Amino acid sequence: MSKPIIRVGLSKEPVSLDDVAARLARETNGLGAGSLVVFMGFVKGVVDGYKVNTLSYEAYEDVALKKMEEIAREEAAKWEKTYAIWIIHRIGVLKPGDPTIYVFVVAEPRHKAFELASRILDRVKHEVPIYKLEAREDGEYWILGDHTRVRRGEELQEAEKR
Amino acid sequence: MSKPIIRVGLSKEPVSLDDVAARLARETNGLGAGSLVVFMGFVKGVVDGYKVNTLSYEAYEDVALKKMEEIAREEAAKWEKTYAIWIIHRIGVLKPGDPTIYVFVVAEPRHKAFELASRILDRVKHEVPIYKLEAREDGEYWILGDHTRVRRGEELQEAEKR
Amino acid sequence: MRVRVKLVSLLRDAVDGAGEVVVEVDGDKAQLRDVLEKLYTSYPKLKKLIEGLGERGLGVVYMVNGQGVDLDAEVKDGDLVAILPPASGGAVLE
Amino acid sequence: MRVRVKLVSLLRDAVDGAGEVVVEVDGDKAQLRDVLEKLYTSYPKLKKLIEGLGERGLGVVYMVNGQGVDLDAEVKDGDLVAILPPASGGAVLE
Repeated sequence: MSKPIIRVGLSKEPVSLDDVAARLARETNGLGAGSLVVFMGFVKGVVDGYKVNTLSYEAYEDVALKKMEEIAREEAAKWEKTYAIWIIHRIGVLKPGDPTIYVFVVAEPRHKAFELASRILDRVKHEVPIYKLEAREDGEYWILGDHTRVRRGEELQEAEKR
Repeated sequence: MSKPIIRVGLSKEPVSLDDVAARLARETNGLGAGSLVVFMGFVKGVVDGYKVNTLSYEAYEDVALKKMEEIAREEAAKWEKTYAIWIIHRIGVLKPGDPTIYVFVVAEPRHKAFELASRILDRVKHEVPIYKLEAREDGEYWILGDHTRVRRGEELQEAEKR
Repeated sequence: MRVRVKLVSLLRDAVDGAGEVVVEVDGDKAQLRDVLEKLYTSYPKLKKLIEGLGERGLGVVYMVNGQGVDLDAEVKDGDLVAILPPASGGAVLE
Repeated sequence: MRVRVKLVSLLRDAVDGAGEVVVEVDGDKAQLRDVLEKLYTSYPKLKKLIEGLGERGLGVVYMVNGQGVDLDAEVKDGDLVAILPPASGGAVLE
């Protein structure tokens, strides 16, 4: 089988799902592929009952890209009938409803495409050095790790008291 | 929680993923949603080693639409944080790479969105009266049930001999 | 009474490509099996095809006015009968 | 020798918003822990912040030129050190 189409990126602009889907369908159907799974994350307008104004993403860019590519290659290697994996993460200041991350997987059979997309997303969220600052109506929060929101400035004030 | 956005359709034309994704993100982010899973099937260019020329879809339309809506409503009811389910199936004569079916699910958390999309797709494929005729370089095949390809005309010739 | 019968996929080929066939049966109502037997007198190939599919585990489903029914179902003038092979599901596990 | 130290997220706030800080250490090379101690003399808040995060299970990761390392790692003139809190993963199970 030919090598899967792998692409990773950090993007300040949104990505056209139509363009990517058309391209992947065009380039993989001749190999016997017919299943594309796309995950698109978008900024929640409400978190913990508070209105969100913006969500700002920053990446440690070189390492983030290297890690995203590593994840894509490792996951592609786990299943032979993987035809394409694209991972694009947004950076910059985003508003509610704006796309934050895109994962595209073409694989057969379709259940494998779902499984791969889901696992890739988990890995990207946990392994790639990308950081969020959530600006809500009740203040700004750094988001760290799986669950933790640290109110901006609070941790620093506590550190100063130590 | 407000009612999920449910829409089903049979379409002769392709659907814009960008339009649907933007609309769903816009209409659900304020409810706390941030995860969209899209499945897009497309026509395989090669099956069993043979080049595919066209794949023709016909539906028993009224029943197909009713069944698709039933599947969407039943699956939405299984998980409270389901914000949107759209199922659009193509009909007509399609070429390799052309989209055949779209499933859009907005649900939280993201694993539920994957799970729902995957299950909805399985149900649509098995429960909705939609039929395929595959025209390949080696002949035309009716596709029935999970695996069976019946060469066009062959079954009829056999029936005549009975 | 007159009943329309909808046919799809390879069943349509067995009625010379007609997506819908009209069947006339005596009386105001009939059982579905009687409607089908009348249909099969015009299209004997269709009966054999449906039997052949059943033997291959590809049994058809019958509907009257969009509701799944069995062969005992009552059919009236103007009803729409459908004979549906298994949907083209594609393989769940390939 | 001069070493750049990259800081992100809330650690950047602890160095007054600078995404990169230059640290000068005597000699041609040093252990990462010595570079950090030097950094902390300029930004004592940063040290306390990192300790506080560690106590909350949010331990940082150190990198030199994009490779994960521990505090014994050798650092040379011109190297890029990074101190990274846990990525903003969002909950796997919410």
